[in-house]
Amino acid sequence: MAKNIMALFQYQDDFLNAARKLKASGFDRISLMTPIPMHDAEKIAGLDKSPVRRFSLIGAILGGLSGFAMATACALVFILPTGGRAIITFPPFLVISYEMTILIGVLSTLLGFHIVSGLPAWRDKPYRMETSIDRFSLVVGFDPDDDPALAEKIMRDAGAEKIIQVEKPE
Amino acid sequence: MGKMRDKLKQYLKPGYYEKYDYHWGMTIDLDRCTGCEACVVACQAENNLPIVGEKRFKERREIKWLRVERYWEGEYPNIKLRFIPMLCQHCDQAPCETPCPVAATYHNQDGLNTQIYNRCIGTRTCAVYCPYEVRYFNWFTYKWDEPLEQQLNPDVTVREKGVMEKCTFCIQRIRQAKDHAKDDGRRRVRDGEVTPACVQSCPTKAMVFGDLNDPNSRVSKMYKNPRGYKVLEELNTLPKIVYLKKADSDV
Amino acid sequence: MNKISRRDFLKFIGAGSIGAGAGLLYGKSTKKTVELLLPQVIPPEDYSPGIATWYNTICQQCGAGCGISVRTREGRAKKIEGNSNHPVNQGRLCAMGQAGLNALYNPDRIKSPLKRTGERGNNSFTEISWDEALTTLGSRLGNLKIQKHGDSVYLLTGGVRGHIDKLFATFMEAMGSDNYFHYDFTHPFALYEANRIIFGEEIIPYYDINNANYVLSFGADYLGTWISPVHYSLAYGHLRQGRGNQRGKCVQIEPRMSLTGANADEWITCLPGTEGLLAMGLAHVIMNDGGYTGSDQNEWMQAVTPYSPSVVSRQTGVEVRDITRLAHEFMKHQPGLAIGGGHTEGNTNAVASLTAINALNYLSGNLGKPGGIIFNPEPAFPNMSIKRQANYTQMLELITAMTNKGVDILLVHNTNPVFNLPPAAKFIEALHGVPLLVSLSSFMDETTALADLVLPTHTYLEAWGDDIPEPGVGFPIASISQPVVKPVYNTQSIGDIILALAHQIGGELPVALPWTQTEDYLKDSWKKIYQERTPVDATAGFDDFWKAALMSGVWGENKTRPLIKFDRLSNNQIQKIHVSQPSFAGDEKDYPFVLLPYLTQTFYDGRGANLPWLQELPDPMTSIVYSSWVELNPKTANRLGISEGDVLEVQSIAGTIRAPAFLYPAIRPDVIAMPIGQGHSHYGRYAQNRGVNPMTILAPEVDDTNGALAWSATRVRITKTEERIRIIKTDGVTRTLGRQILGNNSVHT
Amino acid sequence: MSDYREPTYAEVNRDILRTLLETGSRYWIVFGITATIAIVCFYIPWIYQWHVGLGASGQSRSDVWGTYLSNFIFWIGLSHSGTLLSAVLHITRSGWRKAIYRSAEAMTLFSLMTAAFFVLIHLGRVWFVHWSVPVPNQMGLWPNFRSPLLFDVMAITTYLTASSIFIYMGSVPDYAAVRDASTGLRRRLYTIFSFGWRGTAREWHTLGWAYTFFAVFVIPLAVSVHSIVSWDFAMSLVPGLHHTIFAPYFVCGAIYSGTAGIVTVMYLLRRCLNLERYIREIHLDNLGKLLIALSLIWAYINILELFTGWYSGSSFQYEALTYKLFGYYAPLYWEMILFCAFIPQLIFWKKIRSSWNIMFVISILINIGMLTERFLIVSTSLPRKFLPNAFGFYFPSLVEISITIGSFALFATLFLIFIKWTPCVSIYEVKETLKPLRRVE
Amino acid sequence: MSISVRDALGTFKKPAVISIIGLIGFIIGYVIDVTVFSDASPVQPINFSHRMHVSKNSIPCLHCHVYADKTPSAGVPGVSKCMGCHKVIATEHPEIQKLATYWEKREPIPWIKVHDVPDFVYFTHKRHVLAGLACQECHGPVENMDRVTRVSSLKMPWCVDCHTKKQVENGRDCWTCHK
Repeated sequence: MAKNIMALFQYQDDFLNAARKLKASGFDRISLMTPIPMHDAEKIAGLDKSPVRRFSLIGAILGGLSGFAMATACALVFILPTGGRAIITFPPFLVISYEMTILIGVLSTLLGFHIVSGLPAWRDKPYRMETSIDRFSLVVGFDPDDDPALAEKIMRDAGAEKIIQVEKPE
Repeated sequence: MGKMRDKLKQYLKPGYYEKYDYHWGMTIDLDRCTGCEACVVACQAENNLPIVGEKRFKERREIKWLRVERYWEGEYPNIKLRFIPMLCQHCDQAPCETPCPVAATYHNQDGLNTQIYNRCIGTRTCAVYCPYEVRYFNWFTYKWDEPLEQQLNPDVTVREKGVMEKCTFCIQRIRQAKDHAKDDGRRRVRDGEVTPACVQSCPTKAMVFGDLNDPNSRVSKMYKNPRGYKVLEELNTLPKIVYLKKADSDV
Repeated sequence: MNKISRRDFLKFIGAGSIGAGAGLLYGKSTKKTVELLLPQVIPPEDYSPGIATWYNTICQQCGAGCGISVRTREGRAKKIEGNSNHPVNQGRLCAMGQAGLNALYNPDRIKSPLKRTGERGNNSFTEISWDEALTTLGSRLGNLKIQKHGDSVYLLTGGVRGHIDKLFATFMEAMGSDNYFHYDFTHPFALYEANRIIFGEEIIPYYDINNANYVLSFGADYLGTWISPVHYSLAYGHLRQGRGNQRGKCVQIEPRMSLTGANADEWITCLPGTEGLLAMGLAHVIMNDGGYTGSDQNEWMQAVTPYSPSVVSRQTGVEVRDITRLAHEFMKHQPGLAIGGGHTEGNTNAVASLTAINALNYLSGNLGKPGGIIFNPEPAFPNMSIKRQANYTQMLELITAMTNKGVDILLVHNTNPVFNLPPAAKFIEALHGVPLLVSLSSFMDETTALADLVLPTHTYLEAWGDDIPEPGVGFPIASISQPVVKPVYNTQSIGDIILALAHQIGGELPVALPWTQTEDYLKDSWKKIYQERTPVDATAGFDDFWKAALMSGVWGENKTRPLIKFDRLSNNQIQKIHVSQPSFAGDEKDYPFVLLPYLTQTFYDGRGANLPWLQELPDPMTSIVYSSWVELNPKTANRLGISEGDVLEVQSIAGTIRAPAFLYPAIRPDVIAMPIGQGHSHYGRYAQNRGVNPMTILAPEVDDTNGALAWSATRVRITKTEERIRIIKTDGVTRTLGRQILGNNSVHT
Repeated sequence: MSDYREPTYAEVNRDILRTLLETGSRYWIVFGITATIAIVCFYIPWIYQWHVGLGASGQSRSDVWGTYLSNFIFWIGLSHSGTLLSAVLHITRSGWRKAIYRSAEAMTLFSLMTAAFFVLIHLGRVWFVHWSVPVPNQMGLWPNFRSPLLFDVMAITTYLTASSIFIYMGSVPDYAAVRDASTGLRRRLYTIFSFGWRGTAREWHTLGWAYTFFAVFVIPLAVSVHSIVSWDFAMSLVPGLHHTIFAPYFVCGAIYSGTAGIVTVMYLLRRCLNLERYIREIHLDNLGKLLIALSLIWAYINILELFTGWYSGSSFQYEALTYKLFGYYAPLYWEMILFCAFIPQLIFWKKIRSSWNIMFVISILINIGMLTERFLIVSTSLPRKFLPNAFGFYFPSLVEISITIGSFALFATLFLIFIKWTPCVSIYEVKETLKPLRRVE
Repeated sequence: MSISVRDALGTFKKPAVISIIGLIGFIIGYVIDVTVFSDASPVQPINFSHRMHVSKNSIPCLHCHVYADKTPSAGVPGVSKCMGCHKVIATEHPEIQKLATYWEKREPIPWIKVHDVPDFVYFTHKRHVLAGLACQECHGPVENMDRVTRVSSLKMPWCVDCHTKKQVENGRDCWTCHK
């Protein structure tokens, strides 16, 4: 099994340059790790619109419907008329609906986050704790036909501070 | 399918009921009422209202499902004292029913505003929403001094702390009358067969109780009295107690 | 964790078992406690579980004599309602009557016979057995009887009527003593006397408010406390709205608004004690305006001459305009009634005043007419009890006898002279001269607390008895009181005690009273009535009759009194009609206010104070609970800088009491009023040490004519003290603030 | 300002993580005090009340709701600014939000928890509280969804869930930072908390999207929560409460008190945790401007309430208003007006706006005023409804006063725990605002 | 250093297992308490066998529970009723002798209630019996029981289900049963 290479950068532009070059050189399996969210890094990683939004939308719609359904069902299980209102009453049930839209929407967004991001990370992955402080790190995984040395060179040229061989699979 | 549609229609109908089985109502003739408060004790005796003690009265935590309110009018020497017995109005659009989160109070098919004590969790919202302030809360679990507990009516629950309670139009008496009617093979309770404790005791016969569905019942006739009015009618709670205002005094 | 170590294994086991234990305990805690199902050993025949049984009996909370139905379940009384067969209350019942259950199940009842151990008044008693109690008393009585000192035995009871009264009388007669009195503070002595003067009979007639068009009440609180409130309330309801469009008018004349005053169409104040003068003023107008044309017109004219409206107006404080108007209205709206009572009875001129008020009825020709005064026929069995009512002067004689060691044994039953007599009478001091004070009472009241021997009696719900309501309802009725529950405590009915004593004493007593049980005694007594009224001897029918009477709770005869013609009164009688100014104890300068103690609907004369329902019942006029108070006009209060809750010192020539002020908008500025009933030093946990008893500062003023206590004839002064308490009342704001709560009704002026 | 030097990334980590990883004795003393007060003043009276019944409070026949409910509104109100402000500013991409939003959200969360406690305290039979949520029970009955109280239940549950997710998700990268800075058990715990966060582009990207959606959800939610709380009152017929304006009034008041609460919390964090480099004048300035705007809106709504109450001519409304203005509790009313409408106008002065100490005092005064406002709602309107005869008076009992004091201690305790659990200033977002690390300038 | 959540969770494996075992134990304990130590079948002061009386000797229910069709409460027979037969029948039986002791002392037999509804419930036997319900529908096959066991939960949904199924008039109104 091929080893991954991990490189740490001190500067964000070096790091991005390295990533771009690697990408251009045909290394597809690269992970970019940054201490702060970075738009360029996301672009390099080829991320555009996140599928999380679908979770939110579906969750919200389902929530709204289920809220109304829940209120209706609860009212119909044991019919107890109150205050001269109808059994299925829209104004209050819409409030419940509204709240449930948000509740289920939030929960399904959370679910979407977990699914899309792949977190929680069940396996141990290549990682350097400097990443959470002020270092930008880059992990390159190799396909059998890739040349690890080339990748290493690109990174070193771009100004990598440190290059480490990591055993852990990405 | 049609049946489903009818059902849905009923669920969407304000007030839900097509027609109440009975529509219990009461009239209180303020021209007869003398404010003697016999009804107050009758209610206390019938419905196991606790003896709360002086301290609780000081804190305004007395429990009287039926109280007599008094209002002075005028100034000495041309002064009048008016009495008005205030009890649960069993409103058809009761503001107190809707806000109960556990539906411990609701409107039943006799048109009564119910209170199910053992369902109550004590949010007291109903008491805030009730414009007549006739809902009383059990701030404590009240004890009866031995052997006063022997006079407790076994047909009525003794309420524990944290529970709201109010006038039930003496549901135990209504239930018993219905039971008797069934025994006699009758479908309906006769007019006058049910008298809540307050109505029963009233020394001036100021109160009349009965079924408003029955156009010939005494209460239906009293309802049409031109002196009749409802307290806080403008709130549109549709109270079922009609007060007959005091008549003018010219002979 | 591939291998479980032994240590871990033990941990798991431990966790599991702790969990299981907790689960078990939780399960236990959620279970209900075991309920038992106890069968009757031998079920009675009429017993059905869960079904109420109703017993008809009579209410003895006050003297009205209402019939009641008591609902019992599984042998326990649950609710008291009016007996709809009973003509007095027709199924209705007042607050006090309904609170009878509190008396039956009162936690502070005397639970067994007691003997005094320490000093009198130290409240130290030991429980003794009934045998011992009856033997002790029986032998003391027996000794006196043998020594021919039977007349040194005194029996003082409350308002007992019917055959129990007769039983007492027979017993005392057999003892050789004629010292059998009733003492009831609320007894309308003056009214009886006034009736005797005008009608020649010492009775209270039937006031037919039912059919009246005009009720002119001089202080009589007929809806609250006067004579028979439930009956009059029923009549009032009928008068107001029971006759189609015809609605009677009620006018109330009194210095302090009573419940009746509140319900009257017109409330007029007059100076305290001048009601009779006002009545004479009205009579003057009636005579002068030709309202009366009887043959004794001239005598009347003479009698009313001194009471011209202008004079009366000055004396009473009522405007001339009002006097003439009232007189005209009274004349015009017939049938009408003039009733006197309440504070009118509590003045030094009470008898004269009530006579004058009665005269109005005479002058308007209301006697014997529907809507007027109807005379009751002879009662079903002779009623002697009225004659035995001891008024204040007679009580003073008794007290003198006690002080002079003329009383060897004083038996007290159902009356509380220590509480109800002004201390000026020195009843407590006189007790020192009484070697043996025996109390036959259900409760440890103030008098019982001073007793040497306490024989606890049944409450009326546990005992046999009978009653003839006084006043009657226009036809003779009698009702039976039967026990509705088994005795709650180790007590005995008063009848049984008397019968047992009779047997204990021996001699001619067992001959006079051969029965051992009150029930038998009653039955035999009723048998006589039955036989008298049955044309043929029908002893066999008696059982059915008795059963029927028990079932319905009342027995009556369809018999009315033939109309008595009052063509004219004798000159003598008319000349007697003369009302003088009332006199008050205390100088007006030092004591600027007249004190009006009044009976409350809840405590009556104080007897209701031990019933928690009544203590918790807001006073109808003020909504105050659990305390006593001093009512004064807001104007007066303003002048003196007093606000609600300020504790006032109320001082009369006889004493001082302290009570909080209550601003009562419907009271004359020159009087103050206090409710009677609180201020018990004994009488159970609900009554004890609560409020004050205004009786304690009453000066011993008596009625000029009959010597009854003039309890409204004391002047007082009030001083504000530093102390201030919050009056406990249920009312918030007692003005409508313009809100349409009462249905747009404007004040009638 | 002039001597301000921007911290480096590493300094940010060090400064902020220090507040979490290093605990001085002062912290423990303060924590001990607040925790003790919370137990003695909050939980013990509550247990006592549980035992004897709600009679332990000063509530009575005429005023069946008391300080429990007014405190509930207060705490819900206080919760309003945190999450809402954070979300709004996130959506509008306001940079200055980043240093303060974490503590603001924490305030939301903990005041919401405190508020939820008041719901429980307020109940007569709290042991049956589960009947008001839609879970099966042995009666086969379900809650009544027509009740405004159930809206409350739903709203608070949703709000609590959404806010905790919002704050948690925002903290995940910071948990990773804590993880990386610690060892042993704490490291393992924070590994779990951070879900094994590495900061890959995918993770940042997903978080960014999800976070934006949370923000989008939270804004209408927060508005609805206080509207719903206001409906508890406005749906009743009680004169003085039965107003349509109540929902905006409550929302505005809530944001107002919440913003003031943020100022208070910021001041304390800055002072006690030496975060002067991160919580700066710009935050104070911006929050000050917000406070002015809110105080004006709040005052406007109050004037409207007076106007409609007076002009409607209804006896009930007029009475209620008169009592509020001139009744027993009138001093409290005027105190509220002074603290919430007049004193905040001082903030117009730049000098005052930039003084931390004065702003701290003003923010506390505003919240005292807002607490008063909530108290007045229950103490002046509820005891005086329609029937004058049933008019009463409300004064809180010792138990209620104690629980009110205890609730502040409870909030403080929770906040102190939070400080040691989550970085109270967002590390990565502060870094975002700094100059990026570039070789090429 | 691992950043894997699984590894981190591993540390907390043992406490988690212990608490899960504890929870399972709790559930088992509770279930045991509810089933084994159930209050549905209490030991009565006298070992009265319904099977003996009803099945063997064909005594109808209403013979002893005389009030069942007349009053809300079915009632247990008075001691006198038992003695009515057992003065002569099976007098030597030890359980009957227990009965005789109660009779001699004129004491009620402290039967333990098996079918007990809470105090806030209004239940009337009369209406149910008169509606033609067999006793067994609620009480189960009592005629085959040596010791009476509660077979129905007597909880509210149980009542309501039956009311719904039988379309009882106002059968779902709270105030039909709650007082």
